[in-house]
Amino acid sequence: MAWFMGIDIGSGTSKGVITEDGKFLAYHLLPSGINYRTVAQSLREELLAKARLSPEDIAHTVATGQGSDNVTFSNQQVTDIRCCARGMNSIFPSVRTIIDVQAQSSQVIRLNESGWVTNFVVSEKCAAGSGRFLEVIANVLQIDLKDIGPLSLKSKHPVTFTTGCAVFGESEAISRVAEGMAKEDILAGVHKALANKISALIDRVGLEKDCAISGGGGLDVGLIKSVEEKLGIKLLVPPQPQIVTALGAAIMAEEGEKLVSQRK
Amino acid sequence: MTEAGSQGLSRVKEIYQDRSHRVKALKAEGKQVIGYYDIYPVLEMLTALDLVPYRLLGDMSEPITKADTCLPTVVCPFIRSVMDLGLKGKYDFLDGVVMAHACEVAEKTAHIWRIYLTPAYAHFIDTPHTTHAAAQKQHKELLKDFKKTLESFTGKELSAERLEQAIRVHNQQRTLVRELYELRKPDPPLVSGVETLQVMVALTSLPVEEGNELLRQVISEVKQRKDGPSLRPARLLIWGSVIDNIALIDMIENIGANVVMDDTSVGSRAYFSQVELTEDPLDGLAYRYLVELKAPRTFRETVLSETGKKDYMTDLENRFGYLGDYAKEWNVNGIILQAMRYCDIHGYEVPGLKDYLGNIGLPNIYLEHDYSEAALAPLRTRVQAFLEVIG
Amino acid sequence: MQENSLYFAGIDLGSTMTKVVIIDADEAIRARVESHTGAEHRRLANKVMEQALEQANLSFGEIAYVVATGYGRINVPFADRQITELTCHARGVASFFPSVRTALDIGGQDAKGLKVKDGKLIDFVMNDKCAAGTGRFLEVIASTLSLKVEELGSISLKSKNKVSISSTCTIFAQQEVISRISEGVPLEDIVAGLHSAIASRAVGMLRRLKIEPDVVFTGGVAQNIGVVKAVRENLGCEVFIPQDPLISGAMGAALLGKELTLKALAKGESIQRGERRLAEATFFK
Amino acid sequence: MTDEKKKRAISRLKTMYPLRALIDGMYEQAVEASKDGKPVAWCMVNWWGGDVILRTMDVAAVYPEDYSAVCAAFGAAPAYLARSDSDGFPTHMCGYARNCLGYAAQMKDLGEIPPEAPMGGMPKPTLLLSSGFFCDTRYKWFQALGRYLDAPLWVLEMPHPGVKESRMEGVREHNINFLVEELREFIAFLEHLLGKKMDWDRLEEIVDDTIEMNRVWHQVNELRKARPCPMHSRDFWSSMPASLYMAADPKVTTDLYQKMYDEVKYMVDNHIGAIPEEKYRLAFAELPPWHSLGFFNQLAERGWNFVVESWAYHPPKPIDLSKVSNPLERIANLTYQYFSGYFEDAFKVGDWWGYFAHPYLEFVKEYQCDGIFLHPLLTCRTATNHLLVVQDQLMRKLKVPSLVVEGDIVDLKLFDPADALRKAETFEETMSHYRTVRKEMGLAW
Repeated sequence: MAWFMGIDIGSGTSKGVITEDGKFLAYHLLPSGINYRTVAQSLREELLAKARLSPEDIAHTVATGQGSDNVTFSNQQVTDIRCCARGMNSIFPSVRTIIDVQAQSSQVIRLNESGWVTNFVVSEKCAAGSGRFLEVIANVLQIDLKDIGPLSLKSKHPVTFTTGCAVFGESEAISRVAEGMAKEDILAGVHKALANKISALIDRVGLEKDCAISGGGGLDVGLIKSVEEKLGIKLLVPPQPQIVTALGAAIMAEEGEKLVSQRK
Repeated sequence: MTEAGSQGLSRVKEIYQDRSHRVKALKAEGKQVIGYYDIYPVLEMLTALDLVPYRLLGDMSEPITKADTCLPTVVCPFIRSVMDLGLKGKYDFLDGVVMAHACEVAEKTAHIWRIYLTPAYAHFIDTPHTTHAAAQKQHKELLKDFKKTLESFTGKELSAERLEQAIRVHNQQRTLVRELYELRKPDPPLVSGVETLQVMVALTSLPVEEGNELLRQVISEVKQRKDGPSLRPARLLIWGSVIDNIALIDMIENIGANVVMDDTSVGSRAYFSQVELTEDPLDGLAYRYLVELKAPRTFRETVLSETGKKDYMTDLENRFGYLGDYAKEWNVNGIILQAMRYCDIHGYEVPGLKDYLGNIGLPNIYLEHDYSEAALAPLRTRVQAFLEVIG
Repeated sequence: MQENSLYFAGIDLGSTMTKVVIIDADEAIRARVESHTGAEHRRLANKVMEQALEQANLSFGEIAYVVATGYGRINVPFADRQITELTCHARGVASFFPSVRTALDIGGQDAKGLKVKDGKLIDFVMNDKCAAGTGRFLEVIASTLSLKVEELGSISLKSKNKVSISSTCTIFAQQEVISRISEGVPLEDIVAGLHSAIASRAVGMLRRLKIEPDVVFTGGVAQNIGVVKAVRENLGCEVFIPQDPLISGAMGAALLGKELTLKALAKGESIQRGERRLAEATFFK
Repeated sequence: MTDEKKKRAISRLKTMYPLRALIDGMYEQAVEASKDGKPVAWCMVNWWGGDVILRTMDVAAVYPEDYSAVCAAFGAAPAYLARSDSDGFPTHMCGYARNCLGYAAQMKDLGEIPPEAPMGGMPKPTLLLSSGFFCDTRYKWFQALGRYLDAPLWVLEMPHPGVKESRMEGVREHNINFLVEELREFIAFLEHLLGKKMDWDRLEEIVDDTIEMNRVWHQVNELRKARPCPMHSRDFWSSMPASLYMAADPKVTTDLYQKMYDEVKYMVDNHIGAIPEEKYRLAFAELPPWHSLGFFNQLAERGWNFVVESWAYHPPKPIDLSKVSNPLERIANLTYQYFSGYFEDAFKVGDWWGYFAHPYLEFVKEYQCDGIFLHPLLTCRTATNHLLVVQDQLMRKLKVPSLVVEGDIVDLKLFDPADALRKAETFEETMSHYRTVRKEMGLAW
């Protein structure tokens, strides 16, 4: 038996996965908070506990994500883009395009049948293209993040968000609220705006089916619906969209690929 | 020449709602329609060859998605919107396009348009940036080049007679627009800023003769009607980047002001200078479209005092004096300076223009927006506060 | 109607806080209510107004004039008139500090610079395009650091050497803060860095007005001693803070209401009132 | 982020250093000149036309474009930017311009060069020479300087024909003629301003030297097509300004470029590369992140060699001027060649953006690049406008992928080396993928 660990320290949530002989064994999520080092440590402990394993059972650990520098116990680091591609490839081998919607950025990844990245584009450094936009608006509307999707599905007349900026978007949402617009219509509007941003990203690298969504955005049924409408295709949604990258990291650990470690 | 019998302002509104309706009908009759960007392409040369000039405008309420694939987000949102509409097929009915070096991004977009929209006819006029003697000569050469490509596209000869005839009709339109603007001088003005803009947009969507007919209708209607704009404390002039949507002016007028004058390119800028009929018509055209058109994109020499030094205030007077005259003639008590985000040629003017207006004691405010209806909302408070300050 | 028995209300419906002030003919404050602004402005406007009336022990009918200001001013159905927060702040600040010439107001979602003369607004600048340089910036960062906004000020004062926050955009600044934290930079130095970042942005905006003393700093953010300190350092001159920096807008609104009323009464005209729909407005649609 | 202490993966050319030193000398000389009461010009890069005339008329020149980059690198920019912001210049405009406007404002207040100005500062100008080339900022910026400087401004024109238009009969002639007449008008303006006559013989000599300087510099860059590439972009950026800004007597500069040619030639003959192991050959689009150039060492450690850069900073394609005798016509032809040198090929393949967009296609082919590093600049439209088109065309026509990392010219913090490295690692996978794709297409590399 051989076990491998993938740790994905994102700006919002940190995710960990353990695989056993190539098969998914356990996963765990923790809010990243402000100390990546400690969150990585506790993530590891929780994971091992869940999998009933001890540190030395893990043959190889790959760290990825914004905070991967802080995963002191990892054997190597791999970028989240590659991990995401590998992870998705192991879940849906037919996927050629991934929409990865994270807290602070969105990225579109093109990959080949072996899970290699053939092209990718990361959203501009602009909150409007990321899940952050949704958080901002949810905050204005004083509703819980997890309720965003279902609520937005109720919308009959989505508000059109003409601005491309989250800050404008916020004040726009406030004035819409003031005009007495329904929350679901405003949310659906945000989803539409986000879907527009995403489709613009896709235009840059081209869309090849199958297309799947990963990251926190994959939990938002409202976003999924509006992206599907915008692109006119069905999206594949993994059971746990936010751990795809961590899973990929574990797989990469297993592949034991020789990668240049960027650890200082 | 009108359809469904509608006349004057009601017809204007129809056209404003559905700009391309008329030219599409003309196309069905076998006419050819040429899209043009901004005010530097020489329209007389199109009209003279029986081509219908149709100005490329944007759409504030349409989110920009397609343009992100060929124009970055750090350029003027208006031209991004125009490109976006092009990529979405909204300009497919055009038989060709002519663009000029109106500004940097316009020049680049001329190339991008050709690459991505492969129009049957496309010509780029590299309008010079200065009014030097050499530049004026060059501009005439450029118009000769334009003439050549037009002739080979239409298979017709662009004779001096045809050109003179076209110049007359276009000058007529300029005179009529002046007349319309005269009607904004009384207090309250006989025609509102929103109505005027709708007329201006309509003119960019019709053959020049039809435009003239429409203008005549509007002018007589406005003179007769009783239900014109009401008296409001503020009489404003609006300066800056292109405005092709009534949203901004509508907001301003609703807050409690009359917009009685403008210095924008879908407005006085495009019409307030005539073309002189010269022996070779191209001379008059070359001069008017380079020297007479007043816009920040054209660099004007600063007058050297005896010391060989430059005097800032004289420079400002040379560049902005005409705005002072407008303010007097139209009895304006406030100026709204507005520019689109990433519009360099207007952006650089702002501090100098404010210095000038401060000197002649004209209250003013600078507004920056990103060419989207939603982005106008935050401007509301600024405008209202500005009115509270001057009122 | 007896002039001395007149009461005037000002309601400032801001993006984060809603404030109501009721004054009497002698401009003495009879009621002052501050409450968080929710998404449903109209209902809140009424709630806060009713609280204020209770405090002043007055009935709505006894209020001679109501002026609404602030972001949501158009959503106050019982107001007699809407006036922008810029004009109202100028008036309110001048009532606290008659010698004021320049005022800086940093609220939840915008920052304003005001040029004031004899209690009147003569020029202004405003930033509501970008969360950086507004209270929103501090809110976002505070939540990132899982702190209360109120705590930031005192924390920053502990700082020995503040870090410079390079990102102007809130979202990037947040990222930057996170990495600083994980680098082990002391909290107080980061917060101090944020305060000077927001201060330099605000002052940069204010400079467009050619600053003249006295300078007054109001708005929710003026309650943050850390930012106040940073603004003083940045301006290099004394900066006055009202006792209650939140209410200058509402106060100004009430005062302008009084002026309008007295002007009307002086001319023997009846007061131009809006249709006051206090009752039905409580039903938010 | 930079790891300058560690042994560098990129071996720099010895002959680069004297070329780089010329630029530093430029500022000292200007300050000296103004102390001696000699005329000084603030110039936009004008692609030699104005430069040769100023040099002939003994006017010392400094280039605010370069100086703003210097201010950024020395950390002096933020103060100047703040000043221009508070004077009401919109913040979305060119960072170089805003920095320079802030500098001029402070110089006006102080009546002298601001004490903290890097490199001894730019002295008060006698005249401003701007150009209508490429971006509106070039002349609007200098026009706006009138707020702080009483120096007169001259704007040199440059024709920007479209590819198709440029091929029409008579167009080349009237464009060259336009350039020549422009230069004549400028000379007249200068003679009036300085009260001295133009020395035409001297002009002729300087023009010839300038043409030769560009020829040799072009030869150096031709050598970089070799595998492994002997000269890294960092050396290009260090030695390019000497010709672009005409920092010294072109004779001196030509001599230094010739020495550089010899060094690079030797490396080519002995198969010596600029980096230990050349795994990937890349092109770089537009201005580099001046402040974190150390980042290229980290890429070099991964086997990334940067072999060619933006067309805009390269010398013109060689052109035979032996038939042109008049110095003004010679220089006009050189400048026009710089702009339109790639139009003929662009026309053949129907590539309607003959400058900026098309040259990348040729460069990537000729220098056999595996990818291109695009560096969009937040406040520089000119350096950013074309990048999306370039990215799209390279992929569609040559199956060469692009790596995009945002930055800015003065807001140095905008470029995030960590983020860039993260993307770079992924990009290696992409470059390898497209190598196989290009093979299948029968492309040469």
